[in-house]
Amino acid sequence: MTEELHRRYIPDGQDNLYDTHKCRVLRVYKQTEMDKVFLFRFIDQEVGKNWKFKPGQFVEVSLPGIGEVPISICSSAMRIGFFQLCIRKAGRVTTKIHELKPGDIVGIRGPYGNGFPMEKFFGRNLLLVAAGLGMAPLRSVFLYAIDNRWRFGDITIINSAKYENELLFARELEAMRDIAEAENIQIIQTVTREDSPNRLKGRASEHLDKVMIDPKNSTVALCGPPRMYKSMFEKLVEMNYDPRRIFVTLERRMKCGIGKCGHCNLGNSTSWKYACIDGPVFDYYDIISTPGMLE
Amino acid sequence: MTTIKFTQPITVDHIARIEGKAGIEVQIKDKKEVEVKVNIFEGPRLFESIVIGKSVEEATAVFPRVCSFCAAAHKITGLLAAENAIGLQVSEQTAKIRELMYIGDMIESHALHLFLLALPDFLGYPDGISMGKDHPSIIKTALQLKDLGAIIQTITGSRYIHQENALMGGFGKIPTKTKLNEVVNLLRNSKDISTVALEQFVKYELWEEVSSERIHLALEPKNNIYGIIGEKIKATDGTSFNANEYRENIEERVVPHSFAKHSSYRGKRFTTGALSRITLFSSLLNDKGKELYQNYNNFINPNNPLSNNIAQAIELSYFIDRAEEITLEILDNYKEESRIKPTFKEGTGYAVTEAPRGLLAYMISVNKEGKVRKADIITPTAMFLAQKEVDLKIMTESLVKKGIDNPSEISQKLETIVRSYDPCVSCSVHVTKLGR
Amino acid sequence: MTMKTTIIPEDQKIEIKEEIKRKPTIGVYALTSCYGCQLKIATVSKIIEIADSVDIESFYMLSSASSMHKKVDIAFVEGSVSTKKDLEELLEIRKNSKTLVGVGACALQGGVQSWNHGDKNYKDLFENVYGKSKIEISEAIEAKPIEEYVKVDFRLPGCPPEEEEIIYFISTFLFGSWPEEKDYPVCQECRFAGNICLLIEKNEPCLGSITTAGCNARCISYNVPCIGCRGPVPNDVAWFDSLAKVFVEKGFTEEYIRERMKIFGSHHPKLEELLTKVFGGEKK
Amino acid sequence: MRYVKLKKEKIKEFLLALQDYGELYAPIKVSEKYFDFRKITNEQVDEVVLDYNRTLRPPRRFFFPEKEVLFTFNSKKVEMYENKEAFTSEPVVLFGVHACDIVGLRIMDSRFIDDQPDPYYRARREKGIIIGISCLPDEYCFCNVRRAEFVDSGFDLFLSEVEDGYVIRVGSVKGHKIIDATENLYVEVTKKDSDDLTAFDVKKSKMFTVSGNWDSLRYTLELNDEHPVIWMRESEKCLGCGNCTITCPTCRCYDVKDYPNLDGETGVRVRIWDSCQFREHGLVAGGHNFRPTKESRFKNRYMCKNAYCKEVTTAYCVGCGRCTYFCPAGINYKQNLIEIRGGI
Ligand SMILES: Cc1cc2nc3c(=O)[nH]c(=O)nc-3n(C[C@H](O)[C@H](O)[C@H](O)COP(=O)(O)OP(=O)(O)OC[C@H]3O[C@@H](n4cnc5c(N)ncnc54)[C@H](O)[C@@H]3O)c2cc1C
Ligand code: SF4
Ligand code: SF4
Ligand code: SF4
Repeated sequence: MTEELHRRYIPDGQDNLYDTHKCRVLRVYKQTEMDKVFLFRFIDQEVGKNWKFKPGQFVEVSLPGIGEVPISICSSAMRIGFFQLCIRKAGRVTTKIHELKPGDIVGIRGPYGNGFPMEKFFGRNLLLVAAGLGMAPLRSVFLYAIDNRWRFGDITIINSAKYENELLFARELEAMRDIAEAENIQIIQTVTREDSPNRLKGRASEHLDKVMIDPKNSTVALCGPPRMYKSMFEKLVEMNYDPRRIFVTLERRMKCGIGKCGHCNLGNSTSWKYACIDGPVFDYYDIISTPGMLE
Repeated sequence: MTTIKFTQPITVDHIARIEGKAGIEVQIKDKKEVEVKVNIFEGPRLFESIVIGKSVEEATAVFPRVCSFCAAAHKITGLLAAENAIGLQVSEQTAKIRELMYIGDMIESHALHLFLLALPDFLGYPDGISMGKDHPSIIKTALQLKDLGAIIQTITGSRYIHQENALMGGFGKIPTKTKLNEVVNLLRNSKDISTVALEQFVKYELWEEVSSERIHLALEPKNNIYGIIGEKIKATDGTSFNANEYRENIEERVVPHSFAKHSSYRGKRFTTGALSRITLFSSLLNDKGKELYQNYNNFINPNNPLSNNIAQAIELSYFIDRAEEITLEILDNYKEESRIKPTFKEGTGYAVTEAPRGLLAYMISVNKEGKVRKADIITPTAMFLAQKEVDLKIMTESLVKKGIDNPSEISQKLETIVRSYDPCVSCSVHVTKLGR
Repeated sequence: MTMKTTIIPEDQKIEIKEEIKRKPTIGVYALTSCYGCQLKIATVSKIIEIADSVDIESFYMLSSASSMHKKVDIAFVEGSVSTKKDLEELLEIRKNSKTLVGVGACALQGGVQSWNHGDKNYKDLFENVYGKSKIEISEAIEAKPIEEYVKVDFRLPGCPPEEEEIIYFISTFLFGSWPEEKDYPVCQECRFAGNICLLIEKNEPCLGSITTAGCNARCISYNVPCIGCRGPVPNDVAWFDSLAKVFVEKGFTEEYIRERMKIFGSHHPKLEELLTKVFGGEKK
Repeated sequence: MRYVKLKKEKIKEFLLALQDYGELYAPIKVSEKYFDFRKITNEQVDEVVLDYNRTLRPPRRFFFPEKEVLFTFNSKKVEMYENKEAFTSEPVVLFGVHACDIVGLRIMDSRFIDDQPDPYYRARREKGIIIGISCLPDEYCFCNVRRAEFVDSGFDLFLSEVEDGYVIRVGSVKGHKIIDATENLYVEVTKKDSDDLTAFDVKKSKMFTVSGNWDSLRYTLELNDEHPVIWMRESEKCLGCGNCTITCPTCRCYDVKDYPNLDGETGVRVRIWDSCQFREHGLVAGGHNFRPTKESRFKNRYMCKNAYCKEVTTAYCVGCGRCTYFCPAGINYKQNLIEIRGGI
């Protein structure tokens, strides 16, 4: 994972930056009623071998005739040639993606975006807070941390959703519980809108006091709907987390993913950012200089 | 009164392949007394009422929406009436371009009606598309002729349905010379297919059972050239009247089974349309038109509504020639003109033209700010509706007499007759104020 | 000390069922209208291709094999509800269709027949034309957009709609997807076309800025100011108020502005509210 | 730099000669108030206007067309085929581009070429020929405060008006080649011409209604992000019609749409200019809109246009005045900026 990845938009062997690589769906897993996880492999093995990404980056998934959508990669960055996407059925393109079956082909370009600066996280505790679909990019971070366990301190992940059956990767996290304990990894899963015997109740921010890692020397990554960020941020700072070590990922409308189409712009005239190339991961300094980011 | 229905009343809920929504209802009493109703349940759109108080320029933009098949007819007739009301005289070139646009409508409407709506009856198909599967060359011709009409209307009127480019006083933008030349070429290339429809229809006999005496009304074309625009209406009974007297001569009444009114000419039912035009004015056709008229004279029986298909087919060929003539005239005297912006004053204007389906009459009265005070429209379908019902009755009676009692056979025949009129049901339900 | 990733229980794997592909069935129906939308659909240059790629179950203008009672995947409905019979038919069409597309100004905005909506009493209008005579065939009711009675899945605007869009709609359905709605105004296409702005330069009452794009600014290309036939821009971005202010500055009267905007916008829920913002309470 | 002089009477010949280098586009008068770059055929060279105020459509459209097919595709094979048109089309020779518009094109370059080139834009732009021309400002212009009233790169040739003709500055190898091939059209530049140029500049600078530079404007704007009056008052007038962004020489937003064919298999992927003044610009799945109100969309343009464009000038706005000139609602962008700044 080097910085060099960040600016390389055109994957090898491709001269039109809007062109895609064919990827085959290998498996489809149903996560919840609205979400499915897709496992992809590049059809061109050469491309697949050289294709690397950072946690927090996204790809553009293209279905010719329907459209193209940005989707975060949710699998481990350590597996070469394969990647997973967790996709919520939200509209025209995602509905069609949900109809895909193993063996079907899609077009993929990317990876795009800055991704999380994982090397800056090394040697520190890690707190991951996901709400709803936010779990998708954070899963990638989480898996990365597990794969490189020795590079991190204590790890806590908070996964939240409205309802129990909307919790993403809940079973997977559940299945890891034993190993996690042995590895000093804390898993908190909470639902906000219903009482569930297996889960905690309430928003992620309400369970921050249960987090066992020491705020000092910790890095935090947040991903969820924009409206959760502000209160979360304030609460974390209150709890002595270093604001400069809090990262958020943002969602905006995107058409190109590479800073051309202009839709994902945010901020105001002194801090004019494109979520696709300057983000989607933003840090403290971006947040304080770019109004509207936490809204 | 006992009604003996000989299996059930024959009803066609919704006659397909016509413009608008209508049905036929036939009651047969005592195996001979026949009552036929053409039920028009196309909802009323009240054009004459809704434009009251509105700016007349906007009203003329709305009038084509009476009917898509003859949108250009409504547009131009409305414009003429509105201009007459304020005494606005358009340039000769404007009048010519309008006539061209109108003829485009005529070509398109006739082509659609003949090939896609009427012909499937004769060839035994439910629709033009399935007919086209077996007769690809016919459908190709149909589309080519329809396109021809559509293109003429598009270059003159901006599109072939609801031509916004035609305005009071002229056009927003007149067609360029290049466009007009293209049209001339298209017209020339269409000549060899202009009689395909005619050749198809003359393969079939007219059903004599449906013949009966009738009065035809048609507009005497200006300059003695068979056409669309004129001032005087002639009838086959030898009478005639001026366009601005149409309200005294054509009367409308409401009937309970129809949102379209029934009209009469001086108390008598009458008909109008291509057959009427050709009956009254065949001598004003061009040479080729006259020749076709002579050659197929056997098929033109003024008293048989099915002849209307033949008359339309001859007209289709004629109007292609006529369109070329007019386009060349426009090109010869081509002037870059912009429209005359209307200045408003109080007045009432009349206009009657020959729409594809027959006489179309407009009266518009405006106040000094150019707001509509009163409007009145009589459409061809409303004019011939009463006659059509009679034809259907006669047909049914003679079929019954022959012992034919299969409802689907009867209704199939009746529908064919209805279609031969090329009725425009949407048009017909916008009708006039009562002669109160 | 690494761990293997991607732990996903097998039971979450999805079963795959092969779908049988068939052509979508479509129906084209009309309520009360000028039949222009149907005519437009019937005369698009690719009608033969369309007829090959879908099964046309009903198309009243074209086929005598049409019926309201057949089940279809996609129903295209033009026309406003103007009689009780229209309403019955509409409900029947809705019942028998999986997807219902409202087509044209009549179906979507009530059409020009709604010009007086909210101003004049329908009964008076009706009697003005038909007198007190009774028409038994069906009861006439004030023209309304179909959306007042049934759910409309997609809107194909225009008076009549544009060929390009008809093909786009059908093609997206053939791809198993659905069409995107345009919610930007005619002005966009007007600039694309390189037209001059009639509103700015000629002070013409152009409604382009509040009218749904899709016609490539057809009228303005002919120097004719837009009358708004594609209906107000959806999703509450038709700014009647801002445009009315511009018109007032150009010297148009309140009455004229309101009436022009109402030709195709009389049923717009925000029209009166926004105009009231400009002209104040009582409408003249 | 190399300088030659073109006498007024040779302009026509010069324009005719330019036709050898590609499709010639130049400003012509399209209505009482408007000019537009239109294709110039041999018969139309007389219609070319040399002293126009601003064109209706910005020059970027020749390199980044309003609507452009990016790919044709086959959905069954999931394959996309690059549209070759941009690579094979005739070069565009754009005559009569004002300095501000040349800066505008360079701003476009900074996003479409400098950082990961857009192949379509680059192909058109690299073969295109830009011929600039000097101009005098009207009350809508404020290119001076945007540092865009003068350019010394980004053109192949630049015509600066002198008393009896134009002094042509050569700005590229392509420019040299054009001059070499048409050598007989030119005369030597004299001292008088040089003096004329200075006089022209002096005259021009006096005609501007604003002065200094507005480099600090973006800070002022940021400080007035919550301005109590101006955003609401001005956005209330806005029609949301997008004229300001479409006519802008530096707007780059585009939407991508797939248009399938009736065969259920093939189709085209098209990009179309978008505008942040349209509702959908900030809309994401699930219905959340990051710019939900007209006010927020209105403000977005001011912020975007005044953001720092470090690669080229100091802001994305070049002060051409189009967004005011072509706003049907009569919203005065320049005046509003002055109001926010609290002074010129
Ligand atoms: C950086 C990033 C990462 C994302 N990661 C994921 C993920 O891991 N899983 C997931 O399910 N979703 C993710 N999304 C959201 C996903 O892109 C949208 O749900 C998707 O674009 C909706 O497209 P649609 O055609 O199905 O919906 P429609 O509502 O039909 O969308 C219409 C059009 O709007 C555009 N659009 C709509 N919403 C968005 C959006 N949020 N962002 C960009 N374009 C949009 C699309 O391009 C589409 O063509 C991510 C978005 C971003 C920006
Ligand atoms: S002419 Fe009409 S559609 Fe065109 S920009 Fe002006 S207001 Fe908009
Ligand atoms: S041109 Fe004017 S009215 Fe239109 S969007 Fe821009 S600021 Fe608003
Ligand atoms: S965000 Fe708006 S102002 Fe900026 S480039 Fe895009 S359309 Fe233009």
